Amino acid sequence: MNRAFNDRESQKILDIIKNFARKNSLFILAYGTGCGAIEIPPTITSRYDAERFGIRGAATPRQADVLLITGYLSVKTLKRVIRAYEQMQDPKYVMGFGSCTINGGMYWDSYNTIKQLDKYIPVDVYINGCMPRPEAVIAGFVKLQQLIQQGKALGWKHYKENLEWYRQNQQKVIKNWRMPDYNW
Amino acid sequence: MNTLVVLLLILFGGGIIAYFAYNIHKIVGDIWLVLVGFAASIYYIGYLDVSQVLNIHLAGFVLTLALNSFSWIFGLLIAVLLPLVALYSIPYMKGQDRLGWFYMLFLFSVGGMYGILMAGDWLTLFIFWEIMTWSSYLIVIYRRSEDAPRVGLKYLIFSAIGAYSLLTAIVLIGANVHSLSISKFFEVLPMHSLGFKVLVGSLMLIGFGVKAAVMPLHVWAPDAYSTTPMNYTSMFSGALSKMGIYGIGLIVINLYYHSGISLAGEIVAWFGAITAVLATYYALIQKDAKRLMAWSSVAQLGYIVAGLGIGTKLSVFAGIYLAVLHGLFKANLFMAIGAVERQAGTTNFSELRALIRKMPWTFFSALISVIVLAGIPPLSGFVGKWMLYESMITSGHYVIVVFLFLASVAGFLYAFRFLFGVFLGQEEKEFEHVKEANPFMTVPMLLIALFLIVLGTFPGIMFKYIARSMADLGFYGVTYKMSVLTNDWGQSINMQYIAASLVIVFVLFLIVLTWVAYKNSRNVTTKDIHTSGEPPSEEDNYHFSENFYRPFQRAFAFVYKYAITPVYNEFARGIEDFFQYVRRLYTGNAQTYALYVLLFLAILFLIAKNIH
Amino acid sequence: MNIWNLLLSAIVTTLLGFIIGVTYMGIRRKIVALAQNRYGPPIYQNFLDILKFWSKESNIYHGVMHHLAPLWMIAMAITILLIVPTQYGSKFFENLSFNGDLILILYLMPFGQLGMALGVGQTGNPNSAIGVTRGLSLLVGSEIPFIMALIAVMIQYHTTSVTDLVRIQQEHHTWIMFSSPFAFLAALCVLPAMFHAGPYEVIIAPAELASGPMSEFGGKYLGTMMSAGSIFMFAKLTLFVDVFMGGSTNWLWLIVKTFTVYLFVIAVGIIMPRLRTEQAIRRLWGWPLVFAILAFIQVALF
Amino acid sequence: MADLQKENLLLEVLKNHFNDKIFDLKVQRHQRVHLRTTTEQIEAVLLYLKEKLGYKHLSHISCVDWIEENRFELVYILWHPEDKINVLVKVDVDRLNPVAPNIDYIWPQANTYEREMREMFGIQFPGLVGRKELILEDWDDLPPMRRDFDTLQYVMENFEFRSGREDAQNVRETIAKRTGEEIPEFAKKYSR
Repeated sequence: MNRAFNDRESQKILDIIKNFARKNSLFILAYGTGCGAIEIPPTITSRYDAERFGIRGAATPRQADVLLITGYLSVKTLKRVIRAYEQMQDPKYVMGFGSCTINGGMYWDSYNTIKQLDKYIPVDVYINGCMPRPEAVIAGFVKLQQLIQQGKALGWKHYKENLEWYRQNQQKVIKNWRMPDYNW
Repeated sequence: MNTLVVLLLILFGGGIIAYFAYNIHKIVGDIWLVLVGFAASIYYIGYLDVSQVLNIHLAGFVLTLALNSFSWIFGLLIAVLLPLVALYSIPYMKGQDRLGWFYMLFLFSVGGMYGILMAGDWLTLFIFWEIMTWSSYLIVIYRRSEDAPRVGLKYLIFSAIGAYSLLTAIVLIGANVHSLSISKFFEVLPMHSLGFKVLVGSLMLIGFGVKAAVMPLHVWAPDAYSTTPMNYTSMFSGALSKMGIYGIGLIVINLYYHSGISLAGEIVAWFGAITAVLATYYALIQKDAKRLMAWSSVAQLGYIVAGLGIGTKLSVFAGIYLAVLHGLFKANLFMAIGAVERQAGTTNFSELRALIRKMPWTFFSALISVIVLAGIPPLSGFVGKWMLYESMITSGHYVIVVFLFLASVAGFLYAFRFLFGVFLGQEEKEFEHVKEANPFMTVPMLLIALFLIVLGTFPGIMFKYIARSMADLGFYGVTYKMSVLTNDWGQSINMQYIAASLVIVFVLFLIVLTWVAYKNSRNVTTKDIHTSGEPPSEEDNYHFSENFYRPFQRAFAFVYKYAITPVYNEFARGIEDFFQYVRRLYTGNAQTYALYVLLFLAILFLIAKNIH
Repeated sequence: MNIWNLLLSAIVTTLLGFIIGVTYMGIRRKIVALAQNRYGPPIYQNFLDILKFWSKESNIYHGVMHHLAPLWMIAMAITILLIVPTQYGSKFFENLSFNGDLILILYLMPFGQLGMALGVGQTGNPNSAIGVTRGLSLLVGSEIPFIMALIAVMIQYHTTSVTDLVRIQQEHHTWIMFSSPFAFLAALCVLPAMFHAGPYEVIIAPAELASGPMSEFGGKYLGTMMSAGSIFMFAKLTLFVDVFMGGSTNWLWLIVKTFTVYLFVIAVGIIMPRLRTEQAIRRLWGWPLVFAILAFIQVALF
Repeated sequence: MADLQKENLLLEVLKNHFNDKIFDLKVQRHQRVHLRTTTEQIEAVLLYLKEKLGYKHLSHISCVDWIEENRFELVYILWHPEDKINVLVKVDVDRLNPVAPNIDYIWPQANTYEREMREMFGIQFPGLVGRKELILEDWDDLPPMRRDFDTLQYVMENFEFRSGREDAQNVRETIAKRTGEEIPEFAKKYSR
């Protein structure tokens, strides 16, 4: 019995089952920053119906699997996003919406918005566009599902392993770092 | 020597010696108090001879001391509580002055309670009743807090109403029955007229109802329970109020049911049910743990009175069971509140926060007591509630049972309010230094809690004594089993299976969940919660304590609007004013009052004898 | 009673209750989706959700009561399912149905809620505490008409046992919903509130209270809680069917009956907008209470 | 066009009341009157407009950074609900020592605008109540809306661009090149 669980082959089978459940049940925590917040309602309601992929809104970070950063992120909101991300439970995934999260987009020279989201939190999937339409959002979700099934959506592990690097970047832009410590 | 007298001597003599012992040194006094507590308790349980009777001839009256099985069970409750409360008192009363005075009164009031239970005639009962009332009154005003005089006055005036109506009833009995013996009185009662029975019964019920805090006479109770030092309140609410229940039990069963006026008993039950509902509704809007539990006491006593008032075999059984149980868990709860008060310095819900990590044992015993209070299976409170409801349903009292259900469902609300307000919620820096209470305080609480747990699955432990006491009330052939409860229609539940099912599932999932979740567990503080991402600063506290049941209050605004008391307060204020006026005639000295009571007694007797 | 038989039947009943309950919840999501002109998730979606919650790697621990919170729920749910008779006449599926009665079930129901409320309290989240106070307030609203309906039935048939009620209905080939219609109506009116569904979902109100009591629970805790909720839901449906609709003699018939009742709950939930707590209590104390009083009058007269 | 009777009347009234304390009075167009005053007179002017002439509503206070002339210009935009006239009251504030009177006792909503200007331009309003931070958090650089605050330099120092943006073209310059348009020198300098 014990061997069966420790055995490499069966471990893999267990992982496949787990990943199948994970990919088909994505609870999203929509962090409504910027203009992307308005793309979420059509995505999850009647017209585009994201629930058929098992995508469902979660009320709090504790219940959520996917953190959606829907648009530009000012330094002030970044602090809240980091906190919300760290309150989520592993495994957790991040999706960046629109060009603002990728390279700053039209806010490329704004003193108050970050330019690369993945320097501060690990991003699993970026969706291009300004803003991406619901079709693109769903395509992004499908991509995320593929990554989860293949076991490649490991941003949360990456974050844990490189916490110092992330902290350094975060503390560079957030001047007054008054965040509770987390025991990983 | 007569064992009954020995017990009284232990308590009253112990009280007087305690006064001097505390004047020598606190430690001497503490040791003496615990000694007296354990001695009285062990003597009562182990050596007391129930069959003994003592007649004292005094000034033409015969004072009888005799114990029966019905009063024995209330004595047992006192005997269980007394040593535990004595242990608890040692750390609780540390730093208070006039300890000798306090403990003398404490032991006197316990002695008074035993005297009441032993009384074989109405006069003895009345004498001990007054001893108990006076000593408890002096304890109520012991703390010299701001509102102690007002509260004491309230308590005194209601006690006086009770005492005078009791005395009037006794005089009427003396005049009409020519004997003050309690058993004789119940024997000859069926021969008397209906008017006499109703009049004497009502007067007696007023007298006992004051102590049992039945609705029209409850006004003193919330104030007095919350003002008194908590170690005495646990006796006050736990044991002393049961003296009223004892009296009501005697009257309702013997006077009403065994002489054919069961309607009066049902009216008593209705009073109990209304008390339960309204007191519950007031309990859940209280802002202080003490006052909440004080109102809760009133509500719980309402259940017991309702159970006794219905007067079927099962309901009286349930009433006595609940009475003993209420004595235990409410004493435990007041002890827990006392521990919180001592450690955290307040019992106000708006100040207290999240003591669970600081005082885990106090929390545990309070939790068990609250579960028992709410009557949730598989603990012992449910057994009493089940018997009470089933007895009412099977005897067709379905409207009254709805009222009791209402009280009990609303009881969940204040049960949660209490636990949340004191022990749960967000942690506050102010209470970081708080530590668990002294073992002398926690161990008695935990002992009671343990007993309450065991009693849930094996209520038969206590049924034995209750079944015996039922015989003294005229209910013969009461059968019971260790953990199977049966109602009058023959349906039964088995507490063992229920408890086993709950415990097995609980433990099974506990093991699984702990095993699976333990490895990657992250311990977080109460600040690390979902606050929409905003990191709370040091001084922010999101504890939820104000307007706790606002929607409920809004929905039931009519209860609070019409049933509470503009009228009632006026009434109380009027009585207080009246008493203030009367007070001016006297010296304000307690002894003078006692003298007046005795004078009144003497005069009444003279009049009664002359009329005859 | 053979202890091994009891254990085996308990496990089988629990598993069946779990599967049926979770499937019902999936069907509910599907029906809600169809009503909103959506395709909706597959009906096994809730299995995946529970499995996903159980396969969460990390775990957030707020304290002992928080850890125990879902356990009170599941202990209560499974015990009620074992007490409620699922199969009339079946020796194997007897479970604990002769060891409990209606009053016990009514008092077991808050066992889980209060246990969860304590765990919720320890997290220190004010939203959760507000949700709990709403839930408890609503309990006063829903419990009283329901209890009155049950008391009317109990007095009419001179029994407090669910098993006896099922036996009486099966032997007389009638359903209590026809013989005491007012009690049935009263119970039916408060049924959505017992499920915290339909207009009475103010407790979890995701947009307002961040899912209320559950807001600090995630991962395995939430998974356990969802499983317990499903089992509890099926147990409540079975209780309703047993008391008012004659119980059943096989699982298929039980599923048909319970699903019909559940369909009613879903339909009400889709149609009605959410009520505030005091509105909900007032509504529950409106017509349901009138029906319950009529049921009492019926009992008193006939 | 509509006649400017009301506007001219207002101009007359103001001119008579304040004489030389206000200057630059003109009717810009239909329903819009423009005037200029000093920081010493601004409260009196605003109070007079509000209490006596019925300009009850303060639509906005905005600030313009005239870095070449070394001054900030505060623009108080008032509205008369019955006469339907906007009055633009302009005040110059020294750029090196930017202090303007606090007027939130006249219109409470001015508080928010003033806090924003304090944060974004560094203009001080003596007696202004409210938390120091309104929109920004933990900001310790120059007030970011000042024109001498170089946002691009700030961005370069604090953030990193993702590679792949280097060939990004200046839209204005590209269009100008295509159409042969001449971009003036000042526009080039502050084209961002």
